[in-house]
Amino acid sequence: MLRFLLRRLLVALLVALAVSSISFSLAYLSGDPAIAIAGSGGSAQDAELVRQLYGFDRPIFVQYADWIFQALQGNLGTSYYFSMPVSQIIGERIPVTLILGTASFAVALLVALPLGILAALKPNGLLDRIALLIAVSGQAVPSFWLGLILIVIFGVWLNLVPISGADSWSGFILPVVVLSYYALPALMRLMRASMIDVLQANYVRTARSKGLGMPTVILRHALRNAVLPLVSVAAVQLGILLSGSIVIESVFALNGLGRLAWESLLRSDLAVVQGIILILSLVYVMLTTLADLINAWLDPRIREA
Amino acid sequence: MNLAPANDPILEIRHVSRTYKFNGGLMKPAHSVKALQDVSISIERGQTLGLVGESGCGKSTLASIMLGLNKPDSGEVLVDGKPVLSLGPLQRSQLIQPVFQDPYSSLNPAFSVYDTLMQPLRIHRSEAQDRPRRIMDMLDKVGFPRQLANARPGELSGGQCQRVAIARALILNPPLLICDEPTSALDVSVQAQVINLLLDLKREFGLSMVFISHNLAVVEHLADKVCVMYRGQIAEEASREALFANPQHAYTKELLSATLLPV
Amino acid sequence: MTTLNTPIAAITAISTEAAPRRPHWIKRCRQNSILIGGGILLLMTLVALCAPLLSSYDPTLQNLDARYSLPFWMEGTDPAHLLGTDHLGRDYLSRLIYGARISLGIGFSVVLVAALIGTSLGLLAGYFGGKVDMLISFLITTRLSLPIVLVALAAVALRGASLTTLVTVLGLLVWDQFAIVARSGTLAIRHQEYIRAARATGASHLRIMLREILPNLRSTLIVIATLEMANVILLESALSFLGLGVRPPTPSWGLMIAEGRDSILFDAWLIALPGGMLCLLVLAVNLFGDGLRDLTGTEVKR
Amino acid sequence: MSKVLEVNNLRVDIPTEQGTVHAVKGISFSLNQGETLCLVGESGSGKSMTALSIVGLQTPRARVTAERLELLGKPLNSLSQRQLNQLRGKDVAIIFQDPMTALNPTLTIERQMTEGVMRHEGVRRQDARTRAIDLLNKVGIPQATERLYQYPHQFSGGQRQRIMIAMALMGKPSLLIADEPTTALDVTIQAQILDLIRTLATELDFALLMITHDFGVVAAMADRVSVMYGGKIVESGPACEVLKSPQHPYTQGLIACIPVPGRTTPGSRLPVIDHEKLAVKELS
Repeated sequence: MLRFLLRRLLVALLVALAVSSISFSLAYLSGDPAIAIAGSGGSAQDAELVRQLYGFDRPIFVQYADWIFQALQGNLGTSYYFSMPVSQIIGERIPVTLILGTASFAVALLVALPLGILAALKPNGLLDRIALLIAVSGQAVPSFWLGLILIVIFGVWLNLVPISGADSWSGFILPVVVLSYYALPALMRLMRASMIDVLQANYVRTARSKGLGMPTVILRHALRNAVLPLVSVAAVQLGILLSGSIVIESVFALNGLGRLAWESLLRSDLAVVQGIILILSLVYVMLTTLADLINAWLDPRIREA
Repeated sequence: MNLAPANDPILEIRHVSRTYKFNGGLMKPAHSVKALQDVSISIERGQTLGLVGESGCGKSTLASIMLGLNKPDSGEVLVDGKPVLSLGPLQRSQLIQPVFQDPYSSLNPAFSVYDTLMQPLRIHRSEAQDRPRRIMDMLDKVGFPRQLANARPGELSGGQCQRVAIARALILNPPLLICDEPTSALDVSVQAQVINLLLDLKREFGLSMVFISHNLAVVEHLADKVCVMYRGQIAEEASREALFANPQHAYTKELLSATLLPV
Repeated sequence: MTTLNTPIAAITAISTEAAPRRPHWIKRCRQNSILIGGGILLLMTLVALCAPLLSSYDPTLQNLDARYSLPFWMEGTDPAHLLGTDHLGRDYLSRLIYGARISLGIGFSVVLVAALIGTSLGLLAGYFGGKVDMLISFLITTRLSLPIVLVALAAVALRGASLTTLVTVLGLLVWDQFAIVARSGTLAIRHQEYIRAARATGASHLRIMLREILPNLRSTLIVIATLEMANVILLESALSFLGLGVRPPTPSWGLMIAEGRDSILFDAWLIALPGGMLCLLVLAVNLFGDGLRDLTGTEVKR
Repeated sequence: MSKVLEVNNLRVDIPTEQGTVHAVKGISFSLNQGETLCLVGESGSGKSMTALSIVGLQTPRARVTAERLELLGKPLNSLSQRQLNQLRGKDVAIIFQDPMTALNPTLTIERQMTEGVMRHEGVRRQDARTRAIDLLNKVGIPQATERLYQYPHQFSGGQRQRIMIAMALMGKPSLLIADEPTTALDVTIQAQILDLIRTLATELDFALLMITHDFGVVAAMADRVSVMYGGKIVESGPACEVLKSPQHPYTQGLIACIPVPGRTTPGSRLPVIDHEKLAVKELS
């Protein structure tokens, strides 16, 4: 188990390193980050000034090493727009994204798991059909558009919830509904498919041959095995919810990380964008690592792999 | 039974050893498994060698090495007097061909029977006009109905699949066939048909054969010479009569006594 | 033993492990989902291809005198503009028709790029295993760790928005599913006996990957392609909605929703129409893919 | 000797899209205490379907009908699911072909062995454990006390089949059904496992219904044998008699086509069953 843990952490570290280099090199996509920051209206002197101020004149590896070294100490550079440390700005915005992402994830899981299991127990039954309908429509509707439509219906016409901002908890209702509806189909379909697979497994037949009742067979023998493939997908989904809320945050005018990233991009505030991408990627890496650990806990075969 | 001159080996395995090393990637302790230890066998032209052993005894590794698909750590394999590793894949495949155990997984489900037999001819750039005739002739020889030539493996029975697999192996006219448990996955009534087919083909083409099996009774029926493998080594090598009449090695005796017969 | 077909099965007519239960209407449903999905998809493709013939207006032509003309089902409409005009007086029907071009065009080309990258990587990883697999799996993990919307946004913003940039960036970001599926499919096939038999007949590695393995992955990859296409269409619309995808005045449905957003309180139809088209297209692609998956019995878990 | 199992005119029909498959076409047999009956046949003969339908584990869509299907005098086909569950794992137990997949990979052996009796007999966990350790010792798993808490993947294939046997015997069943229990195993392991089952059957005096395709297994295990072909029993009788002088042409063909050292001449063609001729005979 310890060896598994160490190996998994080493991989996570390598991925984190790769991800950080990608987010760092994003700044060079435009060719010269200095010109990007100085803006298209800026003169050559402006660009030169920016170059010196931000150290863009140093060799790229030195810049990267410096950036990583600083990042390890919690310093992600300075936003040129806010003239504040990036980490501080991100710190202020993180709670909204975190609440939104985790709440949507929880709602999605709470609906998807029972629905997927019940649908699997009677494939092609009525419940399965309903579940499929929910899944198919959830995959087709663009979440930003659904957000706007819900704002019109519940915020404007019915006037039930605030249409923007997160001043109170009720401001989170619509965004959470939209985001969880977005995450629901993948989780539910996987739960269903996996459960159907497991119910056909030989060991489920063995369990039934022992005279156990169906609830015991499903809860003790089937569920644990059926959840295995779901764990890693759920981790990826949570990651998507945390980073994908960028569209939803802008629709509902929530001051989260996604909206900050978007605005910073429009302002060419590169340090902030790099910082956010790095943070979100690291969260991703952490989540997938966590998923592997949960799987190892659930499945003894993985522990010794 | 055959007219080929004696003592002219078609296949010689000389002191072959193979160890699998698992360095297991990051942070996993390396360990190794000795799959084969100093194995030497020779097969005369026209002879059938029975290779007997249980799962994990190294017989499949040996089959791969004979086919040149796996390299031994030491020792060498000579086919028709030439080291198998010195031959190019095309030359090698004209000398030695395999027939595998699982009739379904040994045929590509994406190909029809006809296409399956076409692949070796394409790879070997045989005369294009001759190909359809060669394929149909071969189907006749293995007793596969021509009208099913366009069927896919999923539509065939296990016995039919195994006939196609044998046809594919023989279409390049190799003198040597490696049969890796070709009847183990079949029903006994189908097993009898495949055994009969192999016997017929052996006579007709003067084939030499390595017949790998865990079933001693089948080996007794087909083989001229038998090697019993145990934990990567040759436990006993003897003519068929000698082995069944007077087994020497303890493992051979155990295997013989464990074999269940319908009497 | 039990899975083999023997002469006895011929007597029993059908083996005991015959096809799973599917009531008749379910089967019809599946065929229907392919027909409906494929039908809508075909129709939209035709509309997109024949856009100049179908619309009487240039979708980017502004007419500030004819702003916010209402669609036909409302009162006080302009018969010249069946679906009304937007805030710049551009004909909405024409914009919707040309928008189909953008969605389908980007969806198709991105999936093509992604399928090429992902399938090649997956085949290599699955076939050679070992160090190659470790490296490619690492690439896949890294790609999965990147927040895709954000990276796409940043890349498009910094490279400057153009259709080529958009297709390249998205293609480089969504190959992961192809790679994962091709890799696991190849892994499952690699040790099949027919691969060893092909090696024994002298086939090269490249030939085995392309001729022996790829045909067996085909139906799975096609299903993935449809599902990914739906994904990409949604992604493009989201990027355009945020103003960092397709550049105005090019008509993209996502962009049209963004532009209609300012008048959301009064003219909700301005966002309802392009959104509805998006839903319809994505639904059609998904239905088509789902039907295909059920029909070919492909296992794709998502 | 008391009658353990009585099967009369058992039919299994499976509706499919192409019409109904008659997997088992009205077969009858009975089994006494301490007796071993082998159902032998090739794939598709309906032998496994017979075994599964006795304990109600057939595929959900299959329809099972029988004039009589009685275990210890209790009619199995008219019991509620709840009543059937009380019989399964207690009066009747079953072991399957593939020991690698028949055990739940995520639960310990202890958990899987004890859950049945704890439910059926309300035994305390501690007592169930003692019984499990006893049985593991009996089936030849060394260091049973420690190994009880291991997971299936930590055992070899032969050991897993031994565990399956021990698990089946936890409820002291009157009938043990073994569905090709040694087909997936090596020859020497097969001999050991068959030996074990035979010893246990004598010691614990349960009736054994053995499903197999292998006449070698029949010769080693059976008191009586029933040969199945195309969903019917074509021949029944004491094992030694059927093996020595089979009456039905199918049985004759099936026994003759097996190479046997000393009986068949090496290198000679083996007699082959003419399925078409038989099929005509069977269908008419």
